[in-house]
Amino acid sequence: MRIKSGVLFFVVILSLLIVLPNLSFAQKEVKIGVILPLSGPLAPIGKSLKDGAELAADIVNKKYPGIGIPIAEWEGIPGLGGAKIKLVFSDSRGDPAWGAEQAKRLIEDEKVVGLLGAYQSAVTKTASVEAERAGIPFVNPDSTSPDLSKRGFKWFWRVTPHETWFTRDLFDFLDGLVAGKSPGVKAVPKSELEPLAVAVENTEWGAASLTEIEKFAKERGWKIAEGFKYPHKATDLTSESRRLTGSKAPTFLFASYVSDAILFVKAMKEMKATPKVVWGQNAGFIAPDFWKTLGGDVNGIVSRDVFAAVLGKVKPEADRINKIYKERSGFDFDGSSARDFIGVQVWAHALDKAKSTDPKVLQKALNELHIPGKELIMPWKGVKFGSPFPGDTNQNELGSGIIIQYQGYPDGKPEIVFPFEMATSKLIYPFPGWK
Amino acid sequence: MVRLRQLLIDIFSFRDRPRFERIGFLIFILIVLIFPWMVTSAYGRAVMIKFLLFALFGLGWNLIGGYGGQVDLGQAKNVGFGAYATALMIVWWKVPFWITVIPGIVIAAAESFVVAYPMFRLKGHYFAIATLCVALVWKELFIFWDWTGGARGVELPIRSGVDFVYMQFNSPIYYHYFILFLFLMQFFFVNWFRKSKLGYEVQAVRDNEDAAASLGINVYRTKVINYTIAGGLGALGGSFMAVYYLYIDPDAVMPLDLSILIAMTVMVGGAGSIWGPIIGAAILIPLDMYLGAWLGAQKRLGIDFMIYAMIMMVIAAKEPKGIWGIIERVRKKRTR
Amino acid sequence: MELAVQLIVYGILMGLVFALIALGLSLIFGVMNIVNFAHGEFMMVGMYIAYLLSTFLPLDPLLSLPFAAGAGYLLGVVSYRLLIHHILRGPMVAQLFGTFGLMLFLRYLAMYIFTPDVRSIKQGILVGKTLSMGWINVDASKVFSAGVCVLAFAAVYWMIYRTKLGRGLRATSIDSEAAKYMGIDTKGMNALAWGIGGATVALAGALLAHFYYVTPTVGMLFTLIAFATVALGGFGSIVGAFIAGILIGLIMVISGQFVSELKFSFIYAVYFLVVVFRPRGLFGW
Amino acid sequence: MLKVDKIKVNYEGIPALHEVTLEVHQGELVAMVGANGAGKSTALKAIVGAVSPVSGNILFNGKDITRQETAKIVRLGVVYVPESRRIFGPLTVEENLLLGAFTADSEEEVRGHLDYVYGLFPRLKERFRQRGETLSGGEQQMLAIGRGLMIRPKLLMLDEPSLGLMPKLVTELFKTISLLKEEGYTILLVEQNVREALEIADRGYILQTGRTIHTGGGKELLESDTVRKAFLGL
Amino acid sequence: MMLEVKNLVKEFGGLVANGDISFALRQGEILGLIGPNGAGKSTLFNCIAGYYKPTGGEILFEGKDITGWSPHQVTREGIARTFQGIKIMPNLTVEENVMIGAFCRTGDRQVAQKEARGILDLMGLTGEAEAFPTGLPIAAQKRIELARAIATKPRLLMLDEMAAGLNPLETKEIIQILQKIKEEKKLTLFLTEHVMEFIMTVSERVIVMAAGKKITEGPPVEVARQEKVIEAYLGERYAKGR
Repeated sequence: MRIKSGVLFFVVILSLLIVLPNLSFAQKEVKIGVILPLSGPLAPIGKSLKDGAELAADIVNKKYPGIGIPIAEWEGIPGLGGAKIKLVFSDSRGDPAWGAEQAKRLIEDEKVVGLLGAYQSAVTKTASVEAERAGIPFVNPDSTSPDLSKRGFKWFWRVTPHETWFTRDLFDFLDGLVAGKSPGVKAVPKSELEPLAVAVENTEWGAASLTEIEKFAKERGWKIAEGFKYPHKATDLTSESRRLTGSKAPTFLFASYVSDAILFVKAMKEMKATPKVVWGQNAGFIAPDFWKTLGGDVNGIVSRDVFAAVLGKVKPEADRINKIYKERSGFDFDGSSARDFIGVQVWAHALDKAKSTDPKVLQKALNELHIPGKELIMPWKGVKFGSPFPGDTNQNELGSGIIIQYQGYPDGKPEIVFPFEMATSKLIYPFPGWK
Repeated sequence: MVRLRQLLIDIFSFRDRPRFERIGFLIFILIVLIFPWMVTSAYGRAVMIKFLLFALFGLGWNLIGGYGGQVDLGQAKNVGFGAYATALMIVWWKVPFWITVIPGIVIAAAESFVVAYPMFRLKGHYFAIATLCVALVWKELFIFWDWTGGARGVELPIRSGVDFVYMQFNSPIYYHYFILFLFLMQFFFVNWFRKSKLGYEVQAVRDNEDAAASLGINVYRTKVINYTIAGGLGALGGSFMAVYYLYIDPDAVMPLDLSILIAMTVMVGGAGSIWGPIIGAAILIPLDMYLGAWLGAQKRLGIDFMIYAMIMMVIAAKEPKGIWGIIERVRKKRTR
Repeated sequence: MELAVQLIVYGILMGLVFALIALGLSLIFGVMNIVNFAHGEFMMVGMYIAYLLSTFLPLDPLLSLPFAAGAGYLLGVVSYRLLIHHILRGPMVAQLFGTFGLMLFLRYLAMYIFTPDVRSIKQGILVGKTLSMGWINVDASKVFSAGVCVLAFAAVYWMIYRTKLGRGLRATSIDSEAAKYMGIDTKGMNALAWGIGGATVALAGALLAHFYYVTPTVGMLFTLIAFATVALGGFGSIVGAFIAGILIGLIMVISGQFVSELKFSFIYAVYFLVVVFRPRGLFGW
Repeated sequence: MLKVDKIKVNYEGIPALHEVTLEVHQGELVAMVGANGAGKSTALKAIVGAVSPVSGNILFNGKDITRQETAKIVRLGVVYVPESRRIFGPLTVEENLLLGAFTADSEEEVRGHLDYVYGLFPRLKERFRQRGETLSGGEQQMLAIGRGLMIRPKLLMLDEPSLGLMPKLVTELFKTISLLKEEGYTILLVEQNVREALEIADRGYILQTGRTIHTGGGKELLESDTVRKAFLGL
Repeated sequence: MMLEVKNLVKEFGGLVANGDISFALRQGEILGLIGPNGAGKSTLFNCIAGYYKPTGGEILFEGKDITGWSPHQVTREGIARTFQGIKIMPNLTVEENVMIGAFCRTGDRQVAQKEARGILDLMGLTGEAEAFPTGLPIAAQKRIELARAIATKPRLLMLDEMAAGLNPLETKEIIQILQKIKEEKKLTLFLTEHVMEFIMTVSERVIVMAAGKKITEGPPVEVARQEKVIEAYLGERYAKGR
């Protein structure tokens, strides 16, 4: 008898597990599914992505007077009669298979109108396949692997510039230094910056970064002394750091997540390395944990980014948003949180334009979407999907990257040093070294 | 003819099992068959598919870990071989799915055979850690090599509609019956295996190596062959993963976590019983997926894993023989 | 030449820390034949203690070492009493999963309490100081840690081979039934082994926290390295753990210099080759 | 001094001892003999608490020690020298001896006992730094007994001490045992060397298939036919 | 000759367990091997069955040199054995235990099952076929071991301490079974024993070992009277005392 009741109990629980997620209460809201790495090694970044997206949804849904961008005035989506945006978060665990299953759940069970996410390019790949099959729009604000927009998907839009773009920015920056375009810095002889030494983590994203860097280096005539991949989540990076310093290259380029970025900086400090330029490919190099942990040791490091709090100096909207964000999370707005912010913003505009939640209509709206730069918090020319690089489809053409430099830490803020015309501060050159 | 008939009986018959097991199995098959029509939730269906996938993995691992009694913590490498064989052959040469399955199984079996020879010089924990190391080396190699796509993985071209050549479908219902078919194939293979000469030899070696040798069993060879077969079976599920997720990379198809989860489903369900992997997967997979979906994106992280871990520890401490152990005990008490 | 010396120095310094991490695992296995998957998580606890004490008290992280060791000891004993004791009789699979469950539990408990943020110790006498000796620049805290590792090994070695308690521990590991007839409380000895195991690895964690980051998921990597170290040296052998730790540190640093992507493969491959020829490791009993 | 009353022991559900009753008085040497598998070792293990009886009582000096922890029983002065010696092979002779005194509290006392054991077995003193496993069979047996004497036990239980020893050494061993008896030790001896054991014993018990089937004075048993029947089948 | 052992030596790191043992076993004979504990009987058994590699000497089975063969090869050649301590597969039923023995000669499960049932019948174990062996009394477990060994269709059967742990009644039963099987299957038996009653009634001839050496051989009654045998068994003084 006991087993029977046990079995019964089990069956009841199981059916509850299956049925319960379907019970949601009809309200006037539009559900957007957000897949992010909320646990696992990338959880720290996942948290700031989530904070950024939540802030954007809040700004759309409530009135925030005086920010200066349209969505702050909306109180819901006007095109849908003031419907509120509801973000349904789901943890990808950084696992592509898990990400795909969560995408399925969000699409079919949560009945989301569309998806947003998923940061790691590998997860974005599988999750967007589910969206493509189901015919549901997937807006990707935060993955930068060039492959993603080259698949010809019809239900996939990427807002952020991708790696090719950022790498072009990097070489524009280096060439600009040589040409003396950087405000306040004398023209640097190319021989002082050559050769380059590149260390990337051994992931989809790292591997793509290395390929792009090698491609552009060849195109622009920069020599590479060392270019290697290292196992991510390493127990120790001393020998890799030694390999960099041992190469005697004056320019170090990295593509690393937080934990490895910290280890590299610590190891280079330990070895008293004296590079002229230390450049990070976003990710770990802009995470709050990075500068919180390293304090003054980050000064002089440059990183590619899409947003910096100092943008407020040139873009007052950004400053106001940053204030609200800082109040909520305790940190400055950064490249990660800003990108998921803009992802939600793109969704809001698309929904407003479509005036419907029908996927086909949304698809059309997204394809035709044009948000001018002044309505964004980003220093971009706007959002418009097209094909900026050969092979791209539904890739934002009007985006752009910036390069920031940590200055005056632990009290300072990252300053923009590229594009040169947007620079908020003079570039500290050469890299000051570690004390 | 007689032999063929006998073989078919051996494959499909459960006459040697008690009646309640046969009835239980029938009910189980019935539920699985009608499941997609009863449950419309996509996540529910995805959970079901993942459950069948892990039950399939568990059946394969059960050969070495349950019937063979050797703790193998490297089954993920075989899953990876299967997944990569399928994915790469489809991408490179557009080979139909069903043809790619065979090289996947052959490669996994061949690799298992080669590493088994040195590995079975080891016993117990040394063996377990060696299997773990071998799997990790393969994973690093697959990331390292360019021809496998390295860390960028392999993306399969998406096909629209229902495609039985490349086994791609736009509805989970097809995938459900597809994995169910693979599962049943493996299930009946294991059903045959446990009653075959090799199956009995494997169990004899597990229970007592000296006694097994005294009955004319070549202990070393038996272990190697068993490990080889188990390796081959692991690849089948890998092939499915490739066409189901349509994107694979080494972190997704051959991580340590996968090896451990496979072994764990069998352990929780009850190692060495054909029902063990099914019961284990039926408990762990829905538990993990629903806990993850409900509690995974909360303000405070980790509750889902903590609950999961508690359950694992309680089972390990209180019922080392798994859920099947409880059922057996209750039954023995009743018959007594 | 310069390169060789640098690599050897870095390898040995790192290897000594690996050795200290592996020591507890080896000891626990030697006494009761059980592999602890949660070993790296014990280390993580040590790291968090060093971090918390140095950030919130604030205490110099050096002074947090005894607290970390003490907490590790307690954690080891409590784990033994509450969990390990109950899974000892079970088959090996059940043991593996019991400790695996413990690993998940500790890791996600830490994530629940501390969030997944990456942290590190910022202040301390040794933190961030570099020692220069000719060509070689070494983090002062790494040198200090290596020294503490050697001392800890010496202390454990002395405890095991020179004291009455250590004698009881060895007797339990050789023949636990006979040890019982000597009037030795073998359960107590098991708990002691877990205590020492926890204390040494938490100490290693507190040392590591000086130059490494702290995050809830930090353990698994070190657990795997510790497995390879212990199996390479021979389960249960203290000297084996010491030598194998240094060896693995060297392999890691040298392969990191040349084929960084495969450096873990090299460690596992070396382990695999060694055990194939010596199935009980270099110094196994 | 020791009183075992009708104990019954099961191994995994199968009875190993059905009903064993025996008594040992202060200063006595009691021999327990019987065929392999008769349950002699199990009886000793039950007394020392290594296996727990399902029924019956064990009293030591009037105190109930049934199902107590081994460590506690040893502290009371009941020492079991196990079958096939079970010395700690990788440890030195002296370490082995010191382990015998694990329950002793004062260092000085231990040193005294060590000297005493070395006095009894000078061979052990000669080899005190050698690893236990390198000793010969006879020396290992000395070591096992010496280890048992390290806490000056109130009751010494020897399990098949002559096992695997050459006949000459067996004779020597029995001399040692009678010497111990003269020193005033209370000894419970389990043996296969029936004659020699019964010859030096004050009293004897015969065990068959888990039961005490016969009891009496050592010499008396020796004369009886039962012994010869049980062992030679003649 | 069924089995010939010539000058067999087995050392364990300097300790001589078997020193220069020679004997022969005729077709259809029942040979007993007796001696006190530690005399080296089990070592000798293990050398013949392939569990130990002899340090020196030769073992011939039906004229074929099987020295140093692996245990499974020895079994396939036609020598089966039982173990001193019971070595049974606890997770398989009684019938399955015996089937594994039968699989030595066939790959067909049906055949193996039929054979196993036949042997179980012979052993009087039919009622326990579906049971798990660990729950059964020792006497039944011993019989399962015996049944399993017979299922491999040996010509020579080696029994290590068959009667250890059995009471006289059970011992008698097993003797009867042994004699019945021997006739039916035309077996040659080689047994070691501790319980003298058993070996003396069953054996046609006995070998006596002590301290790793063969002392004597001959018919049981004769051997039992020999002074050196009694000495080896009961000690020097017992022999003299008589």
